Amino acid sequence: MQNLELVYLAIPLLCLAAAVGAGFLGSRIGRTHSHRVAIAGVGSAFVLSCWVAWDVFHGGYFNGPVYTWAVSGGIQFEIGFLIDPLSAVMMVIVTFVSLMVHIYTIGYMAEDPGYSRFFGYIALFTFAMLMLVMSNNFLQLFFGWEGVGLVSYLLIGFWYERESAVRANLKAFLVNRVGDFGFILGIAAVLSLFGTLDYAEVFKAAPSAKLEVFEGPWGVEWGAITVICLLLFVGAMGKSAQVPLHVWLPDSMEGPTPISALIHAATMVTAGIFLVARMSPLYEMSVAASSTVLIVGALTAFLMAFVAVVQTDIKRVVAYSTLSQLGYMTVALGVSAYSIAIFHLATHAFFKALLFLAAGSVIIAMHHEQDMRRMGGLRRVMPITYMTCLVGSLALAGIPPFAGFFSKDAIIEAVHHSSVPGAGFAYVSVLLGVILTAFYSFRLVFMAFHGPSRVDSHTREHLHESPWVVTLPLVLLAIPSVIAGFVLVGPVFDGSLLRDSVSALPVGEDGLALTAAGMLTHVPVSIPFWLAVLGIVLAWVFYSLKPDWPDMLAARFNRVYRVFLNKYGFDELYQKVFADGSRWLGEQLWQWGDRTVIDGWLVNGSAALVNKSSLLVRRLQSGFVYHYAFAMIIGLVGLMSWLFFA
Amino acid sequence: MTFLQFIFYLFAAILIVSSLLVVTVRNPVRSALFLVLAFFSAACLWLTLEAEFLAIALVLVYVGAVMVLFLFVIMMLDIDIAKMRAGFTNYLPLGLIVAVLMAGELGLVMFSKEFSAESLPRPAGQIAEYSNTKALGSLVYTDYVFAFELAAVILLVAIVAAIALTLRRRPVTRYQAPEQQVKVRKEDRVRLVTLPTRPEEDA
Amino acid sequence: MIPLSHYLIVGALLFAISVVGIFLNRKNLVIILMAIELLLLAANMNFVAFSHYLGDLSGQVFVFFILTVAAAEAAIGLAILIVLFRTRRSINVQDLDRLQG
Amino acid sequence: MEIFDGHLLSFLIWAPVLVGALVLLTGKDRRAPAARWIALGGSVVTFLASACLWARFDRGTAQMQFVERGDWISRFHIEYYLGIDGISLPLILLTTVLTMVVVIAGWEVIRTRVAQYFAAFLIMEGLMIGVFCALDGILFYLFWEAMLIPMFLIIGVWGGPNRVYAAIKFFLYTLLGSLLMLVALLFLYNATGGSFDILAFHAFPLSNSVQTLIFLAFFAAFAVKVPMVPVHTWLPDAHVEAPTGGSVILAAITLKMGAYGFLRLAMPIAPDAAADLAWLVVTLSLVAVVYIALVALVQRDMKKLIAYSSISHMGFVTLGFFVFDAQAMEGAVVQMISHGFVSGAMFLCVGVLYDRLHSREIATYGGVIKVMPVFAFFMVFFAMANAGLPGTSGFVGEFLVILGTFSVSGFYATIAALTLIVGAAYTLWMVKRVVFGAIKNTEVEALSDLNRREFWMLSTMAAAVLLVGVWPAPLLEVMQSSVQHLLTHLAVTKL
Amino acid sequence: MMTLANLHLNLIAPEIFLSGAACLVLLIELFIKPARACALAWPLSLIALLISGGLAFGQINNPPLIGLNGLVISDSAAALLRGMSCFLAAGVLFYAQRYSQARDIWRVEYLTLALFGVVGMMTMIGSAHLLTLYVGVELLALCLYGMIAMQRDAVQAAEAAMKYFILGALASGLLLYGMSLLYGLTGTLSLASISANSLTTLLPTSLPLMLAVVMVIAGLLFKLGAVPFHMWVPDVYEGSATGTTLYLSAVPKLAAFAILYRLLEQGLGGWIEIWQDILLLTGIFSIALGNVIAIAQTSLKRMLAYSTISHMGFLLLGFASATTSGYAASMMYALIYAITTLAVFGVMLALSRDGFESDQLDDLKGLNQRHPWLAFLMLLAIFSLAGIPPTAGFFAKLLILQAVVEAGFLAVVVAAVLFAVVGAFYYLRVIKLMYFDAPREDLLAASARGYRPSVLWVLTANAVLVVAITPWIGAIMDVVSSTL
Repeated sequence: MQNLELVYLAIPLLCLAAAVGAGFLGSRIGRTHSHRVAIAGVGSAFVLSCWVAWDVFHGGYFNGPVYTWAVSGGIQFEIGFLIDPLSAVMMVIVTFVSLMVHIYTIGYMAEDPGYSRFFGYIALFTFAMLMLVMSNNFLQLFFGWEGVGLVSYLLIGFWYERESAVRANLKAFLVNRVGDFGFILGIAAVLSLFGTLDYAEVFKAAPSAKLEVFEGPWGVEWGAITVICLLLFVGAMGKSAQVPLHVWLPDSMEGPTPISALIHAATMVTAGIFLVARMSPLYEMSVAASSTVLIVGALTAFLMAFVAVVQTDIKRVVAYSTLSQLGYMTVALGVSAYSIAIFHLATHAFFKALLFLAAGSVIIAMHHEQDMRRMGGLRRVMPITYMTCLVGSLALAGIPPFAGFFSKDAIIEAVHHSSVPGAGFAYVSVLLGVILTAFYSFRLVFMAFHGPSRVDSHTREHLHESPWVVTLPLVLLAIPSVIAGFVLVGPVFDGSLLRDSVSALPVGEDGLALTAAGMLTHVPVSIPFWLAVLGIVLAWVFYSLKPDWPDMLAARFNRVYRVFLNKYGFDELYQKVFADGSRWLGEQLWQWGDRTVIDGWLVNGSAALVNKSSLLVRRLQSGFVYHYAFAMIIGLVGLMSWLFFA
Repeated sequence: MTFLQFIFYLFAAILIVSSLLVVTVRNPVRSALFLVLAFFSAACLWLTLEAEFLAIALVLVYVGAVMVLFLFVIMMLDIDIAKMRAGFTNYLPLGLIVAVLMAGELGLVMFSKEFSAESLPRPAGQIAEYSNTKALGSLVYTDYVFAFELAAVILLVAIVAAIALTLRRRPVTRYQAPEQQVKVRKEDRVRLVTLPTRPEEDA
Repeated sequence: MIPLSHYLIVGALLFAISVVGIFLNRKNLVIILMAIELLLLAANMNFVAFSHYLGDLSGQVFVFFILTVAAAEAAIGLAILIVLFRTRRSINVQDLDRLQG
Repeated sequence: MEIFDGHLLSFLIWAPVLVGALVLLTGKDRRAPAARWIALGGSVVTFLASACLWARFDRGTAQMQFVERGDWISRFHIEYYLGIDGISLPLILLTTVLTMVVVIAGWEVIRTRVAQYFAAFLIMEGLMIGVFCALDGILFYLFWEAMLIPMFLIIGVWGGPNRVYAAIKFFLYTLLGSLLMLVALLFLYNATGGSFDILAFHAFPLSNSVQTLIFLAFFAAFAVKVPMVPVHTWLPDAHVEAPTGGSVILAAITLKMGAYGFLRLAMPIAPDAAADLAWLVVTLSLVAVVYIALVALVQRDMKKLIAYSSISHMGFVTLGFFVFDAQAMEGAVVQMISHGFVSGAMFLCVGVLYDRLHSREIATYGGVIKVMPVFAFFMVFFAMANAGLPGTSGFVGEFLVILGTFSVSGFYATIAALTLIVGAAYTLWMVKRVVFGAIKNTEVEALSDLNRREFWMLSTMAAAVLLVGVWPAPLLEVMQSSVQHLLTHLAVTKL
Repeated sequence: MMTLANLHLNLIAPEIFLSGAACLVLLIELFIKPARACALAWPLSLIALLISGGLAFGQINNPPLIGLNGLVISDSAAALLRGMSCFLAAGVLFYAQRYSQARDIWRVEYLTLALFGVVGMMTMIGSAHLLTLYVGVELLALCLYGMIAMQRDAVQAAEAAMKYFILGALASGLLLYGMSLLYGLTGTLSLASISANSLTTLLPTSLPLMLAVVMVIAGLLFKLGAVPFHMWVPDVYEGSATGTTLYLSAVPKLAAFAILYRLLEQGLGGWIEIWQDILLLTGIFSIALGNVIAIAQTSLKRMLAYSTISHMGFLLLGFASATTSGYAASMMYALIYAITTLAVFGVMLALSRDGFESDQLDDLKGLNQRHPWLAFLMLLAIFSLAGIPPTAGFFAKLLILQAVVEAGFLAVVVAAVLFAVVGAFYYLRVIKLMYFDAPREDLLAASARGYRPSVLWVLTANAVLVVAITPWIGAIMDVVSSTL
């Protein structure tokens, strides 16, 4: 194999250069040059990634440092790359989706004053994400992890003048920080257990550390690996928006749609999935951790699907669907089907990006109207958008032979066959999720594209299909949304895709078809398939056939409906308990602790005491000479008595 | 009781009583006079200690000079005695406690063995030719000459200070101007007038 | 014979009286000045007594200087008194309270 | 070269002081330009000298380097004894860089008593460097205390409306603590049989109770300076009232003096007591991290918020010291440096706003990014650094400290790591309200973006923050042997 | 046999010279009109002080010698302290001239008294005998009474003089009574012989001895102005004209230290047990009381008076450690205190004008805007008083504390430093007034100078010295401690 180190280095750095070029110099070089620079950088990164992937699938492997970040306490902290199938897959996905989004942005953001800044951000994001997936150690992983978080923060708040946007980005950052809190502790735990942060060394040492424990407070002992896995998973939960740290993702839709597609659907939010897959050798050693992952994933998968059903904002529907799908991936991780999780990650990246971009296309057409109740019948004016969106929805719903079918079916099968505690619950959840997924995806399609137009007259006059820079990425993303599953399912199942980069349980030993063809033939007897069909039919009934039923149902089951509409009240709870609570506590501590007790009593109090005693003592200095003489005599007698009798 | 003892106790008693009166009577003139009495008694006590020169000096310096000065000032200031109320009472209890405590401690000291008759017996009397004045004089002018000079300086300072403080140059009063007097030349004082001799007219 | 301690007692009594006189007197500065003279007399009494019993004349020499100083002190004290009286028209001890605190 | 090396530290200390005196002599405000340029020249020269120091520093040894030693008060064996190791070197560099920045920061902002202003900063620079170089107890104390005078004046003369209270509080708080340190030094002098040599103190065996007392005395001095809860309340006041430059120096360097004191004096002199009382310091540090962070959350004044955040960050430093772990300690030192740059830069940012609108209230601002995009970039950047974002210097220290602490106690590390959340919360919440959002009022609308001076001043800081964040290896390399040596020393009981 | 040679008159050459000069000054008025006499008397006094200071310094390396029949001792410490007293007095007279002239106290008599006062101090410094000591004390005291009362029209001055006189007489009565007991116990008045008694008969548990020591110390503490014999200090400082205040606050401290040293170390050195605790106690009380009451003051002079009390407390602490380094530290303290005080009052005097005393704290408001340079000098001096490095005042305190720690009184040191923090507060308030506050309108308007340019130069040298000696403080300390 040829030495590709420079190529590896070039991939992220090209993106970084693009980011600097577009971001810092954007105002100098102008809009056109900004996007040219960015696209050139990311495009070449994509090409190089493909090269690297090609190389990897022909046996290429690299694990080595780029430079030593620091040496502390005898431990080398390095920045380095681990190029194996997992990272190669991620690199391709990231750069591809990113490239698509770059192109799309030219059209989507055409009018925006922050045009070149936007390109700077997404190129920077691509850089950070690449650093994340290419990392060969926890430190750099964390770098990338936080880097994407930062860009996410910046992009959610891209329209900084909107109060809701800056609220959302703060929320996103803080919730992610909760995850990072676990993550960094996990890293610390790894370091203290293994003495290294390098993946390869950690994994090598892991089996022998199986019985290690951490001493907790009050003498409780915790299985070290379990602790590490759980802590790292907290990080993953934050980034991959798993319940209960999911609250930021829907709000992140305040950002421009391209980044919703790139960051909050295709790439960044899957970092958690990637992380757990990366750590699979560790998770394999802790059933408790796997079980936790499984249950969290299952909860996310079906809880969020319910919420998606009642949303009316087109982007929010897709956002909640993303949450739900991330839940699926997590479920797959929980049952040790890491490669399937990555498989779903890949297919999801394509079709969810597609859906977001399609939604974006609609939004442009609607002049930034996002409420589906004011849409309808767009299919006629926006055929390309409609078609691609339909493809995406089919893929999402898991209709064969679209990409989603293969990956999702594989997950359900894996859960079905798993014996991890909680698998039963998870199985029911994912099956329920299938119906809901199909239902809300097609609810979107029917509400937006079918039926009578509910668009207001002014907008209707300007309705038209989006320009080619918008539709081209749609089409380009639609292609993998159709074929990715079919193409990849074989390599995934026979392990040739990810090889040993994940510690995979060979799924489907007991009867699961191992090829695309096998799965397709299996379709008629597949429960998920029929559930999906059921979902679509229901959607058709409710939103095309009997459009007044949904409201009726909502009125009938108002309480349940409200629960879904309020997203189970997580936001309110967090706002009350954490945001308001900590501010209340801070206020109390400040007013009481700092101002009253420390400053008031101790500091100013002692000063006042000295002052008071000063005023008191100075009255001894009465001005009368006989007092003075008396003081002298008393002093004399006092000293004498002290000497005589002491 | 020997004569000496009688003398001692008599004058000691007078001394104590008169000095108590010095600080208690209202009229400062009487105070001054009691002070004179006190000094006089003290001088007598000193005589029993064979300190003749000092006894004389005490009477001369104090009774003759200092007390006269006191009386002079009292008279000069013309203080309205009626306005001077005794304010003894306020602090008397506390003052007495302190005084008693101090006296007690002093007594403790005075009766201690260091000052007992055994450790310091009364020396034999001096020989007849002994002159206390002469002995003192020779000491003061030899061993203590430096202190003596300093005492002179102190007196000079006292004079300078007392004069500088009290001497007022009232514009209406005519003063001598010593510096002018010193510098005076005979030309300033005596004008020689050449008078023309009167012509004999009635000749 | 008169023991030394008797002289010392007289001195101590004088000392006590004068001290009490200084701080119990509220009316007249002149009397305070006189009390000071008594104070010096107390010390003198001690010196003379010790001088005699020690058979050492230096005590008497000391008294000689104390007398000198006391005279000088009295002169200056009275001069200050006069200055004070001129500015304040009073030699009441209780009026001496401009400076305090 | 011998002569050069032999007097480099003296040069670093006295050159700024003398230049400061020179500046003072320019006197009246009409000669202000001269004062400015002389001050800038002085600070640049000092910086270059410190760069020499960095270049010529031998990283392989924990021995004191560039040692200067001579009798001073021979009767009490007080020596003029200077030397640096890997812990003091970065702090010296921090001082020189920041003084330069502060001189630039005050360039046209300070209009009254210009010469006095710049002189105060230069003199302070020399004294602060002195603190980091001194190896004689009294010399250390001398610089330590002398530093109070210019700072007191800076707060009091050029400060805000409540400056008098703040300045006096600052002074007395510090004085109280440091006088106890003086007593401890004197005690040590007598115990060791007549020496103020700090290194001799290190080696001198002491009984447990004596160590405890000495440690507590030092603790009083350093805890106030760092500051640690509950003796921190001078800091918000001082920071808020001080002029921008004063806040920068206070936050960036004087706080580090306290932390440095722990490393140079308190811990190595009383290692057993330090170990025995580590629980106390760690607890206070953790309280600082959480309690203070919560307090910072509700501040309405930008400077106060940053001040509280400083306390919280310094809690990390003391935490790192007192878990007795190489990573944690190195992390803590890096945190000191990083915090120097980051908090300094934050104060500069607030200063930039203050110079324009004369308000530090968060509520006054909003939507600043619209009119001051470049400023907003820096503000967000430094805020992120303050929140410990990887790639910035703020991360390195926190990360290493958490790593090191975890290996000692997961519980401590967990509480410490809470700063990730709360730290981000208060910093970004402020940024949100100041930088983002709709333009609040017409005054904000009229704001002008950074001028060239401000741009370069913030760029310098940003470059430093980024450099340390992306490649902290050189910094860590410098301190490595010294920290290792210190830890080895601490591990050996003195009893 | 007494001869001039074994009198060693050269030991008192400075005294003799200065006394002669004082008489000469006094006589000037005979030849020149009173109004213009001072124009000649003043420089003459200064020159006389400088020469006599020089004469004193000339003896600095001489071996200790007792002369004048055992009345006077001349050792290096005496030489140093006498010299410094002369120079300080010269400084005082130099600063006070303009001020005093404006207040009609600048008379030949005043100068004479000032010179004789210095003679008194030198006598105290060189005393080897209780008699010399007493006479010196009285000479100084009488001169001071006279100088204070010299401002005849001022009610406060007369009151201050009267109070000082009464209390001073009381104190010297105590001193005398103590001396008489000492004489009775030891049979001698010579300090050296008294000291010899400690080796033989007299035990420190003897009650008369205790009484004697307490009485004597009470007299000395009064001179220093230490608690509880401090009550005169604030009133006298405030009541006197500023020039006189300066004289009596700066100069006699050296002599006070000297008699403390002569009497306690050289005379009663064998009975440390008795006086050590007394000094520690009064020292710490002085520090506490002085610092606490000073906070409440509004008059600068009064505040400085209380600050003086606390400084004397420090001096006593150093002395109480009863070691050579302790004595040396105390002496350093006295010297540095005197120089610093000179600077503080110098600035005050420079600021005052006809009818404006500049002795209230508020008068300093905004000084940095009116007279930046004077404000800076004042700042240096004030920080030195507060004992903040790098000023000399810090080293003074440092040496004291060091000595006390060495003597093992750690608790005392801790208490002392705590009160030093309290003390720092009022010093800071002075700085605050000068630097942080805006000047009063009326002061800003009247910017007429109250000083001559030459005063400014000397003042600058004086105040800068407070900081500038820092690098050489070790050498100075060596010189000082070598004299003891």
